[in-house]
Amino acid sequence: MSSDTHKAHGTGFYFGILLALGVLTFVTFWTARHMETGVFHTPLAVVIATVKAFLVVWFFMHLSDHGNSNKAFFLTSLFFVALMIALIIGDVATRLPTANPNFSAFKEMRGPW
Amino acid sequence: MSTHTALEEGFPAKHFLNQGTTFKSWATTIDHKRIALMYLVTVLFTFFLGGVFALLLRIELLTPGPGIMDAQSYNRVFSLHGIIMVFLFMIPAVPGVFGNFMLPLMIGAKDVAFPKLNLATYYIYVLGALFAVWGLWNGGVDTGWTFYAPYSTTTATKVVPVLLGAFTVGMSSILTGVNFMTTVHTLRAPGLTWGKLPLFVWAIYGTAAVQVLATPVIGLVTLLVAAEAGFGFGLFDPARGGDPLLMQHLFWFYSHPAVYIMILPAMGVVSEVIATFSRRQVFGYKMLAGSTLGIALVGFFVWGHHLFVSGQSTFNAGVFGVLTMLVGVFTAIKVFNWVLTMYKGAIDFKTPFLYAMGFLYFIIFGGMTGIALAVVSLDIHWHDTYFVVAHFHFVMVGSVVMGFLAALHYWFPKMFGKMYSDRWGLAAALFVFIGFNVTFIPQFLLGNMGMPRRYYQYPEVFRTLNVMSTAGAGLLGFGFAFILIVLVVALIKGKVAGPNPWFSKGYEWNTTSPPDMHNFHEVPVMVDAPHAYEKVPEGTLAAQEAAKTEAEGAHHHV
Amino acid sequence: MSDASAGMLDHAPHFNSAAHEKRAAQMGMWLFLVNEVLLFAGLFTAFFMYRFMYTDTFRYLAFVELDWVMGTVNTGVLLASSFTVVLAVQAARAHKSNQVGLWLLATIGFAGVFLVIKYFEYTHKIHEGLLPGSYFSYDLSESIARVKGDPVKMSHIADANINLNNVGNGAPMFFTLYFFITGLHGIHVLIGMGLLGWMAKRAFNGEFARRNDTPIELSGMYWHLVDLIWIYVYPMLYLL
Amino acid sequence: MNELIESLSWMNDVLFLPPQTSTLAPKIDFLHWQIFIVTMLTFFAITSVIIGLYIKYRRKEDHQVTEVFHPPLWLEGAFIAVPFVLFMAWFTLGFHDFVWSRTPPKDAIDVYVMGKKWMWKYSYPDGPNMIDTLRVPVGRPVRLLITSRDVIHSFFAPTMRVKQDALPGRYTEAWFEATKTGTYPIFCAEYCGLNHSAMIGNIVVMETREYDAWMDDVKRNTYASRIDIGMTEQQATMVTQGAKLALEKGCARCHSIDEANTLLPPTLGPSWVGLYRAERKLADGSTVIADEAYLTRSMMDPMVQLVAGYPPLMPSYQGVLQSGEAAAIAEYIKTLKKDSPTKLGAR
Ligand code: HEA
Ligand code: HEA
Ligand code: HEC
Ligand code: CUA
Ligand SMILES: [Cu+2]
Repeated sequence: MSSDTHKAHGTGFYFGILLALGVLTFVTFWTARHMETGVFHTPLAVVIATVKAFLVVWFFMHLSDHGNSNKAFFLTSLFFVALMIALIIGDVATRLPTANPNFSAFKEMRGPW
Repeated sequence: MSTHTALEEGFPAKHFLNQGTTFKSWATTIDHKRIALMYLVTVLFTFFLGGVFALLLRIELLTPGPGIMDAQSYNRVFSLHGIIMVFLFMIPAVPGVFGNFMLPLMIGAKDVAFPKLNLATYYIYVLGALFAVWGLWNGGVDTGWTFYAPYSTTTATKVVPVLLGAFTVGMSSILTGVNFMTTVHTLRAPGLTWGKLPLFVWAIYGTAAVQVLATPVIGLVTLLVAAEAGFGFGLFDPARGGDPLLMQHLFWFYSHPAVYIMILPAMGVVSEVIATFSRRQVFGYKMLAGSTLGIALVGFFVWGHHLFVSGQSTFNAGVFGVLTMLVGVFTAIKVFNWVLTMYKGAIDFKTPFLYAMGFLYFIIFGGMTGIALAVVSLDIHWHDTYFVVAHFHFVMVGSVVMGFLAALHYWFPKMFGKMYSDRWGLAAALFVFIGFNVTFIPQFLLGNMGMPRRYYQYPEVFRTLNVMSTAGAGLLGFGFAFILIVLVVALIKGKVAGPNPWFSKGYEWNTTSPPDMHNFHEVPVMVDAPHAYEKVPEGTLAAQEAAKTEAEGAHHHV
Repeated sequence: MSDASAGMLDHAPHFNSAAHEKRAAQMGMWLFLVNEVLLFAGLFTAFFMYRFMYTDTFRYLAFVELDWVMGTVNTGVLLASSFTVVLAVQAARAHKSNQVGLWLLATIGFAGVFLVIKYFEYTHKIHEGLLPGSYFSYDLSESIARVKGDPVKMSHIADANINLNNVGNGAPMFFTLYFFITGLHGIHVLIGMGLLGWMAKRAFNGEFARRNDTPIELSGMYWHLVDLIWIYVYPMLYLL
Repeated sequence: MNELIESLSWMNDVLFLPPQTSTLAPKIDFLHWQIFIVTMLTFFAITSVIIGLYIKYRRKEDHQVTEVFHPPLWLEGAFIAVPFVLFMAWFTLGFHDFVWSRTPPKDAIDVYVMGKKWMWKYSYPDGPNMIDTLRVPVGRPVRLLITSRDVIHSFFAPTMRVKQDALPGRYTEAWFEATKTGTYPIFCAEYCGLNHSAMIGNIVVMETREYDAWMDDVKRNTYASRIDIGMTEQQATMVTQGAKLALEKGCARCHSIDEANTLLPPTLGPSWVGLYRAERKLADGSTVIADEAYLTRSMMDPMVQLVAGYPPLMPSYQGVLQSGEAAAIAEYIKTLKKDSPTKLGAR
């Protein structure tokens, strides 16, 4: 992993990535604002952002040649972000309606149990 | 071991302690061993401070009514006790002291990966501690160590400086984690594969991973609560549409994994100590190493068990209930493997071993009560009673402090080159053990009776058990002071320990005691697994492999 | 390797080689960035949770009260700055110290543009009273009335399925989170600018002409993270 | 099963558990005993193994070489499987009881519980308000709707084995059915500041007949004459308070309490008469039963469930109505039954 084993990427290549990022920014804007995507509205934006993030991390930050451990670290961090969001929103979504005046998936006073 | 360094017998003339004795040579040192000793002095001080607060608590609780202080002071005292013990003592204790000292020695490195960062980390910790202590001096906080909103955002006490102190200490903890993980990844000596890593190193590694992943979240929580207390943004304030439970979720997202930041290194210590004093490789190395990572990982999935009756949804309580059980399984694996390490061993009952046994006792007892608490319906009765207090003192004071003391007694000869009196060491340990049980077993019963925690006054029925508990705390405090005396005496006029007083085959014993400034005189090559006391049968695969690694190691050596 | 030679090595004595040291430095930086990601995760969680509770309000405010033009331009600016940093790293690998400095200056320039735009966004919000928590003093019903009078906007709102009737509760919360997230991100931008400025100074001193591209690479990684966070913040706040 | 529980009840003394006074208590205690016994057995087993090993394998010489021993796979498997099975079984039993403890029977008496620095207040929907002392009949389930006025508190009745946090701005639920008459303690179990440890109350469990008599008595006596522990807002029942609040907060501008809905000028919102437990048709075509949750939500977030045929006019009262006030209005609405002679608000 010494510095001479870097794949020589060149300015042109980086510029290509920049273009791709620009295009994806436009795509995310367009799909979020001017397209009927229904339930995919939010997931789509997250996916596009993740693709962009991948481009930045992989090529700009050179994760591609920074070794497997670093790749694992970064993936782990994303996993924990997802975990935190999922379990906390999971709580809000399943509380009794009175315990959560503004929102609950359950319309009756008695919960699912 | 094949690394036959020219170990000077007895006490070396030159070692890390006497190379530079000025204040400056200590304050600006980047030597991991010296930094470790600086941590040691600091955490002993914070432990003492927290302990004094604990004794004040116990004295106040001697009588049902008001005693030596008023309610406001009591509330501050238990908050400070918790905050100091958790953030300033327990979290930096084992990693800061023994992680720093032993990690490079155990992996055959000259230092940690980022020595300057290591020193900076120490100073950041001290800065955070000073921040907190300053807040403490100027009125303290009365929120408990959990800082639950909206109480913490509306109280008139000095939450902001203390929170910023916690934030700063957290930064130090993160950087320690970054440093140690990188060290383990990049600085292992030739031949030291992951499969041979000493279990203490595995434990420090798992801890470091948790530190890096969890601590930023408490950093954020402290910032948010401080901002909320200062400006009233309403993030956790129901009157402004906020959700107080969000704060609890985020808090425990850190603070549950944090309890594994405390216990994992202690578990690592115990693995080393039991192996050394039984003269065996641990029973089920892979299981122990794997369960370390398992605890580190699954420890992140269980935080909701602190919120069973807090208004969290029933569904979530179920999810967190199941996941919590998994942590118990991983810990059980560890306990069984430790116990069976003694099987066919050659046990020598020295002070560190007694502490390791104490650790086992406390983790079994404390852990089982943890499992009982995680049984959702039982937590209805126990939540926020003295049962919980007793549970976490069993695992924190019992297990972790026992682990800390085991480490201190096990590595004391390595760190200082002197040996303490084993007889007095055992006697002091006995005091701690008995004192501890007398202090905290009555608290389990108080919890069963229904005495809530953080109670300044209590109904008469709880009196007898409280008196017992206070008496035990006196004994416990005496025990700790006793240990201090035994060790200080050893420092001054202890016998010369020699490089390997326990005849251990742990890697860290391959150098002089105290070690040289650069740890080793030659780069060690790790051929055998640590603690390989068993005879290797001739011609087996293991023997061939050993020969192979030795050859490779010789190449590797620049 | 004996101690006497340590002083002459191009790496710290506890490493075997410069490449070894660099590998450690990279790993340290990645781990640090992992920590940064989790720092923001807490805020993202808070955002998604409240957005889940006050969906229509949050979406309305994103549509109407946040300026997507500024948000998008800023996205572009940050992407461009990421690009210039990459070129700085490339130059550092080629040991062209001066070029490194120039690219870093360009990056700092972009960062400056980002902050200026942010400044305009902030002053506008502050002026309108679109502020966090108790400081929120904006008349939402008036805003809704204005939107209702604007057929183009109304059609957008209808397309997006935002129920105007539900707009109201949670508006201060939106701005609490808006300011927290962009503020924390902004602090990271400032820290990054300081870091890059320092590196630029070292670059113009010719420090990277001989060896050692590690500092540039690490600062670059930090800067990319700032961009990375924004990649998520942008759709979260401005689009969804 | 019940005999088994009975026969083990001496365990309660061993464990210092308080008397069991609710239907939940035996369930929790039974599991508690089981877990206690199993853990103690495990504990003694492990301890004996340790002591046995210690006695058998003492060190004989400093550099003693020990025998090689590879742990068999089945043993490691058992280390995982046995605790796993045990823990999952406990979890299942515990969660089963937990869900039961979270599911109040439909016929439960409702009592509103409000924590406030540093006292407990109870409101019976159609009856008195109490401070610190909660009176309940024996043998009838009581549902507690718990909230807080300021910071988080926790309602804890050890003998009932009931505990539930009280959160400001929202309601949590708990329920219990008392099985023994007598007076039992209530604590506040979540730290809430200076007098947290003095936030203590009592549950008085009464014979049903006694309870009814008491309830009648307090209802008959004019509320105004009761000097209700010096708290002005306490002097009325929730219902009268609700009626008052409905006027004060301007609900009456849009809602009539007249069945025919003939307020002048024409009312903007639906009448409240007969609303409680009625099936409401919503604007989005769905229907919903107008329970407490619905009523509260209608005040806090009126646009989420619009009643069919009405304009989306009603403002949100989030932050305007304290949660206790919202509950009072809800209770008031609940009394407005069709053909009901007592229309309290119509004074
Ligand atoms: C070092 C610290 C530490 C450790 C290691 C643990 C370990 C565990 N803890 Fe503990 N805990 C705390 C520190 C710790 N805890 C603190 C500080 C609090 C209170 C915070 C506050 O509110 O202030 C707390 C509170 C707490 C609660 C919340 C109680 C409440 O407030 O209502 C719960 C509930 O589930 C819990 C569970 C557990 C479990 C399941 C484990 C498990 O990891 C234990 C696993 C271990 C074992 C199970 C033992 C070994 C296994 C065997 C020997 C096999 C045989 C076992 C059986 C047959 C049972 N803990
Ligand atoms: C690591 C953590 C830790 C440690 C070690 C301790 C140690 C002790 N704790 Fe503490 N405790 C907590 C963490 C800890 N505690 C936390 C987190 C809380 C919750 C706070 C909250 O509610 O917010 C708590 C709460 C708590 C309470 C409950 C207060 C309440 O709810 O009202 C009580 C009551 O008895 C108590 C008692 C004790 C006692 C008697 C000790 C004793 O073990 C202390 C004995 C120590 C000494 C007396 C010091 C003597 C030391 C020396 C003389 C030097 C020794 C030198 C060497 C060892 C070399 N603690
Ligand atoms: C500006 C007029 C207005 C005021 C003031 C007002 N409401 Fe309403 N309310 C309405 C309208 C219109 C509806 C029907 C549409 C809907 O469901 O939101 C309604 C519906 C309701 C409902 C649901 C009734 C049903 O038939 O399902 C409840 C309960 C309610 N309001 C309670 C209150 C309370 C309590 C207050 C005062 C604190 C109040 N309202 C003040 C206009 C008003
Ligand atoms: Cu109320 Cu504690
Ligand atoms: Cu926990």
